[in-house]
Amino acid sequence: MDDPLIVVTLLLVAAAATAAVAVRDPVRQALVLSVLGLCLAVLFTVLQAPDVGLSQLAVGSALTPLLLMLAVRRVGRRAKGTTGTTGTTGTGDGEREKAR
Amino acid sequence: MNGWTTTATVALAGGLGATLWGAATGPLHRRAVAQNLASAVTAPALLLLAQGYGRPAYVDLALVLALLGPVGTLVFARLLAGELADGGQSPGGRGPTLAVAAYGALVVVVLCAVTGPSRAMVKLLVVGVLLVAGNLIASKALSGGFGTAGASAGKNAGQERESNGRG
Amino acid sequence: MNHLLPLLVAFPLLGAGLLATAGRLLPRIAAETVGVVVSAGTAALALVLLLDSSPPLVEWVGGWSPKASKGGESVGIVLVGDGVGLGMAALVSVLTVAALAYSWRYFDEAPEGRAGTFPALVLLFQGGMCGFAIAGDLFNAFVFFELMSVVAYALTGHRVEEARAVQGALIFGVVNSLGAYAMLMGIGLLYARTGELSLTAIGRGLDAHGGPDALTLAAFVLVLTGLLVKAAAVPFHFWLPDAHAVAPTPVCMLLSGVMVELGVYGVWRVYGTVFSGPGGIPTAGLERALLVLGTLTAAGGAFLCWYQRHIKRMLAYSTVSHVGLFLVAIGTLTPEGDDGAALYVLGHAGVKAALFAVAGILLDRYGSVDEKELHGRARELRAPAVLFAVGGLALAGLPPFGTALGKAVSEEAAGGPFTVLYVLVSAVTAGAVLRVAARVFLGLGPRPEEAAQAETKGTGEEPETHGRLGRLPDTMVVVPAVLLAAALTAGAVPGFAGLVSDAVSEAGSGGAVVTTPRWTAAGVLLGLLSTALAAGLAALAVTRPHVTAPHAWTGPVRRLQSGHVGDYVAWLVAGAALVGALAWPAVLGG
Amino acid sequence: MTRRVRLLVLALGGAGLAALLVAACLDLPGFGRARHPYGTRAVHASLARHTANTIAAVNFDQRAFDTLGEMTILFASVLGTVVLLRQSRDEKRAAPEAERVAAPVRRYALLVLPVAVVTGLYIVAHGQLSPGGGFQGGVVAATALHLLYLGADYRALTRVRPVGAFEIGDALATCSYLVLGLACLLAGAAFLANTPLPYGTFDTLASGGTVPLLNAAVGMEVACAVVVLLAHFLDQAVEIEEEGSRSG
Amino acid sequence: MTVFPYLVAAYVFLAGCYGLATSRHLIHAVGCLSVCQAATYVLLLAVGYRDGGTAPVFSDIEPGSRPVVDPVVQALTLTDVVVGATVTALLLALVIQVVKRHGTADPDELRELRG
Repeated sequence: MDDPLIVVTLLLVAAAATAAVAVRDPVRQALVLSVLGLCLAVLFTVLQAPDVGLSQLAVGSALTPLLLMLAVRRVGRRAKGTTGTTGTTGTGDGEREKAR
Repeated sequence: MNGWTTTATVALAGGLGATLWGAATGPLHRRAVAQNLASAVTAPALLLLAQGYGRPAYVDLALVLALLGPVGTLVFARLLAGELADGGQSPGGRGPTLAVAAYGALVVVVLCAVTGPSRAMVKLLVVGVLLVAGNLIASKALSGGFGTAGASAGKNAGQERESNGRG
Repeated sequence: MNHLLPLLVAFPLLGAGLLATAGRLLPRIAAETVGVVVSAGTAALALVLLLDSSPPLVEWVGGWSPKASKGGESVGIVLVGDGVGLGMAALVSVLTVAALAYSWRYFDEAPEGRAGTFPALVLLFQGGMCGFAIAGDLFNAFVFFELMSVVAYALTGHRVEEARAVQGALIFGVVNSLGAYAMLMGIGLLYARTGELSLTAIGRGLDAHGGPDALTLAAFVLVLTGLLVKAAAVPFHFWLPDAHAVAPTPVCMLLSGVMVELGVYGVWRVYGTVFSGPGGIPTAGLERALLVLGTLTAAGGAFLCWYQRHIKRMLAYSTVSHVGLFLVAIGTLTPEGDDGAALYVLGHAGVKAALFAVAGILLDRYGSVDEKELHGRARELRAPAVLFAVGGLALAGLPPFGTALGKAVSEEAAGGPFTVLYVLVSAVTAGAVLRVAARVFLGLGPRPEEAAQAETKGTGEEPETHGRLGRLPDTMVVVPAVLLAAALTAGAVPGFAGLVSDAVSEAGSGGAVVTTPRWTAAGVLLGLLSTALAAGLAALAVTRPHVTAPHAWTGPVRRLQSGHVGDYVAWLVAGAALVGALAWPAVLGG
Repeated sequence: MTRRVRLLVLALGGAGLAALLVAACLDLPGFGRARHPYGTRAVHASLARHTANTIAAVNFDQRAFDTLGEMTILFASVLGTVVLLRQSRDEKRAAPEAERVAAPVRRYALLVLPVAVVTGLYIVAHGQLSPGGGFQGGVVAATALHLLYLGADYRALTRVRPVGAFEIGDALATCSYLVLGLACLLAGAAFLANTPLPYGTFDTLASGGTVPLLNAAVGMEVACAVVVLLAHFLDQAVEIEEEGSRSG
Repeated sequence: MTVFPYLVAAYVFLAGCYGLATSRHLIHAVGCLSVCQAATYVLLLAVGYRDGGTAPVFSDIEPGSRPVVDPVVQALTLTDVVVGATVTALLLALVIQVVKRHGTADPDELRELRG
């Protein structure tokens, strides 16, 4: 009876998942993932699973983005990090110094 | 389907679809604004769904979203303060934000009218206040930089690291 | 008695919780004592339950036993304590005790106020593995599967200052999590078909639905993918060398000795209870999938094992190739094959854990596990030298070690060309071990030259102890010696094989088929043959290094192991498709 | 492996797996029309024990052993994160500078903080009645605490958040779940059996036997665990620095 | 319509795998892993849905008055969400350490373990 609603939310989830994969920059991906979390929460509500929707909201809209953003802040957004070295050795710290 | 769920469907298809598009494309500032709008659009839709399904218990979802949605946006505003300020203040976010806030307020008022005075109505009002206030604050934090004019944000260590990497 | 089954999980978890609570107050020695006592207590419980496991213990957690008035179905979680499950739990617990005893006063000073953390994590690992071993419910198995995975990632990356350790742990984490999610998709499909979660109920549900179809096949493939990732079968194996080579030595003992084997056990258990009925996957499908993957795994693992200079990585590849042999043994789908695999897993656990323990001694004494760099440097270590060489011989299948008995029984069950595979694989992997023993401990042969190809070296490793060890702690030598002695006992004590076989047949066929594995003349001769081959290969490698050095044509194969997460994920997806393709014809025919 | 080869392997495997999954989906019972024997039994069992929220009954009563595993996973990952993100020898701590936060944001954060904590507790307490439970409420309460970082200051947060105490709370909550299970065993029932306590009146806070107790243990565990997790990530992002990285 | 939700789940899983295999940043890879996991939620809940059903939470409806959906899959999904969040946290901690030790978050440049 709720077919259109379910179809709409499923399409939103699929689109958000595609976007989350296609957006390569971790910060932007974190933004999309938080919207994906919202879409999932709505889908769960529509599928009559409010408990799961609630935990998805708690995790998806605040906790995971916060963890991701803190990790990005520590790591740096560009894949090469802050050093620009090729990173083939394990002595990252020394090389960081040299790169400066 | 009843009127409530139909309205929710339309709001979700239009609002969440548009904000998803906004969050997945374009400059960073617009993405952050879209993310904020996404939670502002979803919370009233959850209220509508609770009414449509005849399940007052589902209001808890909207309550949690109204609480945590702005918190999530503040996370981005805080940790991206420098970059958001770099992008300049885009005036585009204001209109949609106000529109969405008005839509949220309208939904809450209508639902309150339907519910009538009771504990459920108090809960609805709490959700409404949190929703509107949270999203306005969050959008302010996004557009105005996090601190006062974003000046302090440039001082933190993470920002220095970023700018070093660029140089 | 069956009420005590959940305690196999609850005890170690409670111990871990207490250690985490009081860990910052306790001195280190107390924390480690608590760890050993709790794990030993669990081991004792597992052994007691094991002695009482015929007929199998069945426990519905929370007292939700099925009532006849409600159609004989339950809403609870069932734990199954049959000989095999409890045997695995006992093996896990005994090996945990060994690993904790080995790491006694071993690690670097724990971070301040966190003396309890490492033993707590090991206890959690033990609890997760025991829970998986006795799970009779598919989702419950998934939960404990995830528990042991999560703890294993953290333990692998425990030495955060080591660049390779954290990278290996991350690869381990990503690949295994993806495998677990695939398994969960499979559980979802099975639930959609049957609406049940306990293994036997799912099996009944599939049978009630009729013959196998694409849904059954997909569920089978997805569940098997998760388990085979854990078991490190080719092409799901790439994470294993990267993780095992870098994990702390006591953790390696557990990872290689028993966690990987739990994946094989999971395949056996899930196929036997869920997919073996008329509504499941026909035997030909599983047989083809396991024999093909097992052969690839055994051969590929042995090939790469031979070319390693990083000793722990070499041992990790040896684990991969032995997993291939286990898969072939259970892939025969005969009671004899199951017996052989069980005996082989038992013997292998002792031997491989002992070999890792000795490699750990090298690491802590010399700050290196590189075969070429250590050439001749470990002459002073007499006892470890003997242990390493004996371990190599046991790995080759020298009677009367448990490995040899397991190998002989498996060979007989698999028969034909697989006999050649068994002999060659055990000879090559053991040959690599003996080669290392000859070069590192005896200093035989010319100093090896640097290879031209890119390869993982074992140099420049941080010792896991506080500075390099001057004098070896007794525990570090006694533990591998005891483990090897246990592996010897498993093969040499006459009645033991019969007990294992009875347990396997009771768990597998309900005791309908009774087999008696015993030493045969052919088995002993083949064991001696592979031992001789291993010794010959090692002698050849030591005296004529250029003959056995890596040739240029080995490059592409070795480069597949690229250390790149994306590659491994691509292989995982391809591997799942391969399992599907292998099992598909049988489903069509059935 | 080059990027091209990797994509080729992935495309081949992905095509095979996709075909298999699509074929499987076509064999699945139609959406919304599956039979759920287990689900139906679970609803009956839940009502028989006076638990209004069937999901809570499944989680904390019928399949409480799964929840034990789940919370142990959380516990293990907290222990693991604490170990992995410990301050290593080549790192030092630098107290972050105070940051000024716009006044409206600060006011909002300070006003919402108590509301969020109360909401979290409400969701935990009503776990066996309405949607929600220990996990959801715990996350809400723990995340709310970090409004202090967002709205006020990192130093304000560190003052009200003794990480060590939360770590002990996490471990104690895990232990208490186990001890509850063992107590059932000592009382002569099975491990984690929901039999020692009366089931109470349907749809009241004290209904459901041991369900509210286990629910509370999980709530405490999750709240502590999330606080500890976020604390260590914040530590990494804000406080711990590699030697010399501040010179630039 | 009768199989559309399942197809979405399968699509999301494969999309996550694609992102994981082609990722150029380790944090992005962890994000893709959580996309893969979202597929399991969708599949499980779609399996448990029942036409016209409502949540089996009887705080505001009378037991037996309306058909209800399957509570078991919801409990499973709840467990799964928790597991997902914790695995994400642990993997992010590992990513932080990898980048500290290797100075790069690009998997293409992390080629130390090979052969």
